[in-house]
Amino acid sequence: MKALAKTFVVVWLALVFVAAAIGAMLELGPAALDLRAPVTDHLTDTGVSHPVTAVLLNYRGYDTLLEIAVLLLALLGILAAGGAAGSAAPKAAHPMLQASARLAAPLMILVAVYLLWAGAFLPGGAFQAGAVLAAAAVLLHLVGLTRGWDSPRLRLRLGLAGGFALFLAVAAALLTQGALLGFPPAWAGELIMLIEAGLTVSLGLILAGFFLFLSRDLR
Amino acid sequence: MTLGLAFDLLLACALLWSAWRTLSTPRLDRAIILFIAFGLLMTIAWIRLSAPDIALAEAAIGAGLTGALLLDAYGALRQRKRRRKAS
Amino acid sequence: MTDALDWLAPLVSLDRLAWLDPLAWLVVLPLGWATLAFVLGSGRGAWAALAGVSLQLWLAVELAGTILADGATPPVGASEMAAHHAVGGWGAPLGIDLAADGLSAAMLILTQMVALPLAVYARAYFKAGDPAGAWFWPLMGFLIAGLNALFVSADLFNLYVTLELVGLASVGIVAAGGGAQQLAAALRYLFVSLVGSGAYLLGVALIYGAYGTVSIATLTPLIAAEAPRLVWLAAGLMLVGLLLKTALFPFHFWLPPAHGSAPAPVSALLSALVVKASFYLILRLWIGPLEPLLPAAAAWLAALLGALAIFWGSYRAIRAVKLKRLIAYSTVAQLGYLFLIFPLLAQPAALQAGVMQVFAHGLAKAGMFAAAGVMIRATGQDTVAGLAGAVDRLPVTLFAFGLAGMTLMGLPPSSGFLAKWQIIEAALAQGYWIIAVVALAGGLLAALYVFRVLRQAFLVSGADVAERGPVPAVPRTLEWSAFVLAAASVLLGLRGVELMRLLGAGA
Amino acid sequence: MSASEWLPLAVLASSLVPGLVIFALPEDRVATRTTLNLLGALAKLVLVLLLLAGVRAGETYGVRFAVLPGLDLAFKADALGLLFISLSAVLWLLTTLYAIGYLERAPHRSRFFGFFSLCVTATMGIAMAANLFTFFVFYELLTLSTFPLVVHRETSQALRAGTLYLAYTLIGGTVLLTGIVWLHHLLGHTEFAHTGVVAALGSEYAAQLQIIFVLLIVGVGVKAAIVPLHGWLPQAMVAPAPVSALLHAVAVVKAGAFGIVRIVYEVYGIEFAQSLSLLWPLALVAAVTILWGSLRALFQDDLKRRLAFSTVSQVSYIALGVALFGPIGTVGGLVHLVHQGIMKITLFFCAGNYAETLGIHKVSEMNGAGRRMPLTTVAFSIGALGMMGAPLTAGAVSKAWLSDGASAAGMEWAVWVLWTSSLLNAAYFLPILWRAWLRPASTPWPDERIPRRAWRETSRLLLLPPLVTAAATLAAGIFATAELSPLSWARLIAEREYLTSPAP
Amino acid sequence: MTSGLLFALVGVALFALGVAGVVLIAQLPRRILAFNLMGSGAFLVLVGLAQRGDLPDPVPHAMVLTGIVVAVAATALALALVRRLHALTGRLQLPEDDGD
Repeated sequence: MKALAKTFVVVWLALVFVAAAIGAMLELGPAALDLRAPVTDHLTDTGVSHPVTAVLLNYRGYDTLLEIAVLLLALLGILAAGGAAGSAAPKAAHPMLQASARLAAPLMILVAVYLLWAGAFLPGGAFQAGAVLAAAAVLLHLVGLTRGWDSPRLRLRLGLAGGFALFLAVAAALLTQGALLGFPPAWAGELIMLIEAGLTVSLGLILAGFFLFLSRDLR
Repeated sequence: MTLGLAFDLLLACALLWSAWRTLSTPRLDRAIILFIAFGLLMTIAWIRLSAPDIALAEAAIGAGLTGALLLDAYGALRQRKRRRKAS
Repeated sequence: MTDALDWLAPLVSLDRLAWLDPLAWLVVLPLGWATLAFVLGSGRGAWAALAGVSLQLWLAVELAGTILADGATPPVGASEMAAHHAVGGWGAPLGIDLAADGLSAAMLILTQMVALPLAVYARAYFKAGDPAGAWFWPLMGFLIAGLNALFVSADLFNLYVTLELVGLASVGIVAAGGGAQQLAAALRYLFVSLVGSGAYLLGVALIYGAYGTVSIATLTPLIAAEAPRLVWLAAGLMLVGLLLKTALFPFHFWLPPAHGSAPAPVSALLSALVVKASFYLILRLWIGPLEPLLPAAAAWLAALLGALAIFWGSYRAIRAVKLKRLIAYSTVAQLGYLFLIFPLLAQPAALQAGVMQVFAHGLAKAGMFAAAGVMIRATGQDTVAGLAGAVDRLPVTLFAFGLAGMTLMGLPPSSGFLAKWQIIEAALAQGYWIIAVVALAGGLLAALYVFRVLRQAFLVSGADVAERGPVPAVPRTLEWSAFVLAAASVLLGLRGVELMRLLGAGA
Repeated sequence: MSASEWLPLAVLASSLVPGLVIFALPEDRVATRTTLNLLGALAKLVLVLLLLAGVRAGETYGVRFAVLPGLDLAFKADALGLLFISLSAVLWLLTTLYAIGYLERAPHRSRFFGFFSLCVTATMGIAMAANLFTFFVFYELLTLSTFPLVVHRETSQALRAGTLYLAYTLIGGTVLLTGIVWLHHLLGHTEFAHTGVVAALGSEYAAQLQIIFVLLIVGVGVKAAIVPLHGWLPQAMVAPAPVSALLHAVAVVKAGAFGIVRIVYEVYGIEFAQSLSLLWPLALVAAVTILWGSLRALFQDDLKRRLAFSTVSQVSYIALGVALFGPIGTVGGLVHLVHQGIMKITLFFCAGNYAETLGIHKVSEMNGAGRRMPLTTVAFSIGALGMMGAPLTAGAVSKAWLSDGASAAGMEWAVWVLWTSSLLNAAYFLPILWRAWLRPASTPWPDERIPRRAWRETSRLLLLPPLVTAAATLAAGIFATAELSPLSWARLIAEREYLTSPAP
Repeated sequence: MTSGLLFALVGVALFALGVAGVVLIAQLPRRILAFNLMGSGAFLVLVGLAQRGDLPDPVPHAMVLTGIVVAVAATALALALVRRLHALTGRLQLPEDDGD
């Protein structure tokens, strides 16, 4: 009875909210400000030619910095939540599958590199590239070619945190020159590429870690 | 009404339907599959909104990675349940 | 008293070092040591944390000095902020701005001030190999970074990211090494946190749709000039989302399990700082960009919920069986006070009262949870009843608990008393005596649960003590860091002038 | 910082610092603790003497710190404050000596003496507060620092008493705070000033001021144990004897009474209070308390309980004196603040001696105690006779001034109240004296712990303090007109601070 | 009506659906799904409402990219916690909090 009443109230509130929001959206006039023009105007100073990448890594690069911290943090949370130590022994898949995974993995890495490079002027970038890298790692794990991860060793920790550390280091170095993440136009392209390269590796590892650190609770 | 908008309307309905089914379907594995489908529909929506970056990210991360995570978790849960029953 | 801050002068002169902009470093520094602690590995990084937090404390004080030294400090709530940093050098609305006024500086000081003794405490608390402490230092680092970033951000979307940073760090730190109960609490907390920040994000999305910017400084005049209906909805979403995260009654349900089941240093961090962060944001929006939208009824609703929180939280604390649950429910009640100020915000005294209460509760609750951690470790029991006779074995800790309790009860000469005094006087000045009555009643209710614990600690039943055998040794550091926090909450009650000046009073 | 600023602070520090150090001392450092205690008490006495000399010579002492903009922690040492301070400083020294003897071998002495010192510090703060805000700060500190003393024995009975004590005082504190903040809101400050500060507000505030007066008096009335707010006091006698002595004679009850004096004279001003017709209700309440306390004392068999009800009655003499509109009543009330202190502390010291030496807790067990413990019983008798108002004792002086004051104010009924109370006092004290001196000891003592050694009926430290205070009771009565007697000082206060016409 | 506005409207509905799901559904993995729906709704509103005029705006695009990454981080953490809880209790629901 109580559950029913709760359902009723929640659904009713949701409907009222949707109706109100839709009504209010339909009568909304044009926005007071438009950032499209300034984004394009300063694009040459950002070091990249793709506007979204410019916003992501230059104009609002600070958001991205904190966002990587969130990602790293989620991984930390997973590690901290713990579980039995020791990783599951890999379950070897069919040799055919293993062979095709062996083939696919380098290809995927290639795709990742392309996505990273393309991000400067086309859709794509570190996140997408990192996701592909992670997919490669997970694939190898699924067919039994790599073990699940246990407590991360120093090298792995460096890999996981390296991209973020590099990003932060660049940000701090630029802060001593005037502004946090204040890329000098002459160096912006190179610096952003450096950051993105670091991020790609770390993001790949972090995203893969979301799977591989969890495999330990399978036993 | 242009053809594009008609497609958008259709897409909108599909989005809402798949979202609704994700939450209302009784089986968890179906729900996860429906959620992945929802993610793919979102990818199309992002393309329709001229946001190829987001579309890529949605496909790779929103639908792909999240979906894989969910399936992985589902598999693990089922495996443990089975083992628990066996023992 | 104008020269009372002269000791800050040498610090202020460092402002000439342009690269040392405390605003940005207060975020970069904790991110840095958090990462370092992670790379160093499981259970390590305490020294990095201690060094980092000490530096941050210095930076925060320096920032406050800069703001105070700036003769024409705009009052808190004005769209012009005393200290700026344009990230990326772009400036709002294209880029993200960091900005701080007296309110932000006060919150920053509180955060580092609470974090430093708690870091000392946690170093002694987590023994080597304790799974709960394995990743404590990087998690704490990210948590502090998130809090600092939140306090200096002047961009609504960036604030969303900081909210998530704080939220996920808190959940991770609650779940750390935990059993089923702790995990359940962490999950409950996670969902609340996600729904809260989700509602906030939708509000931001609507605002961006309506105005095309998320910079607070740019938005404030735009909203004052014209606010379509959608913006009202956005304001509602953002505030409700943040209230959820602040655990205002009736959204408090998640707080007692989360704060009550985590390890003591974690509970202390969460109760003292994390809930305050979303409160700060509510206040910042309330007296800032959303001010023209909010009717008096909204303020009274907030105050009503605050009053209910005081009564309900105190009632549950009085009845709680477990010690940490009692303290967690006390947090629910103490948060209620913060919302009593909203109908009074027409006068600056109300804001001052609110910030004083934030300080009072922050310091006292951190001290109290820290003290509770010592008691639980020493007695091996987590119930209030298990404390019988604790006064003979843990006098320092019990004294700390008593001092913190004094602040929570609002007894002089504590900062809690000053907060209560200010709330009552602001209420009387505006003729809202009902708020004064609630604040006074809340103090008495707090006395009930605080003395419930103290009374139990004084109770000796000789047989019991003999049965329990020898007392496990508790590191002195634990006892004394709890004491330092509690004592700070009392000492602030002897000198609140600087804090008030920072908020623009009596300048 | 000039002498006029640091002297009041030094008076506070002379008990605060030893207190804090003692907390940190291990239990077995008896010598260090005793030295610290006595050094602190002696230092305080010297400082108080300096202050007394200064104030007599017309110096003013004061210091203030801003706590919030517009809110100061302010101290002043004026004649009225010094009356209370001197009493407390002298009795603190004696009580410390007594407590050292009383608690020999008892556990938790560091804690006890730590809070004991804090308690005295709070009392000093109350005496020197220069505004209601400061007064309140120390008033609540007093509550907190006495709680651990009341529950010191850690028995469930002690905890019950402690809880009751807290319930009364914290609620009282809340009421008091309400009044103070309200007043602060109206006035913008809460400073104490001779002849009052609220008269400046004008007549349209009369109703509010009357309500505030009630709030303030109820707030301090809890500690002063005014009927019906006295319920905690008889329960609190479960505390160790030195604590009871301190509670009844120096700290808690007296702080309440002192608060009434400050509020009536220095916040409202006696004339303004009279014009708001606030004094006669106060007098009435005081009269009821005097009679009710005495009546209840009659029927208590427990010795300390009987003394506690006697305190309820006696402390309201002070309130009555204040409420008697006129200089003579003022002098009577003020002098009784001191006289009641020395007399009542004598009685509690003696009660402690009976309990500690022979295990006597009840009046009915006192048969023949006078022969076993003659010196103690002599001291007790002097204290009791003083309470009755017998000639040559301090009590006689107070009562004479009070009843003269009542007649002068045209309140003849108050004279009757005083006489009735004296009769009741006699009715509950004389049977004790009769039993102790004249009845033979029929049975062995309930629990004889300290054997007799030659002339010493009990341990030296237990015997000395009551003898000194008993002597003081006589001295204050016999040499009432001497230059440095409490009476002269009370007249100085009345003369210098309140009255436009010189005191008679 | 433009596609931007249309998808913004859909976004609001998805958000409401998601929130209702998180509040009403007890099974934890499904709650996580609901949270993701909620997030997607908010992202659609952010992008859609900003391009009511059908011109793409890169600023909300970048914001949504950030948001998606944050959402996947939260999802991963939530799933890890759910898996741990299941390993310890064998349940996929939060135990009733006894309030003490």
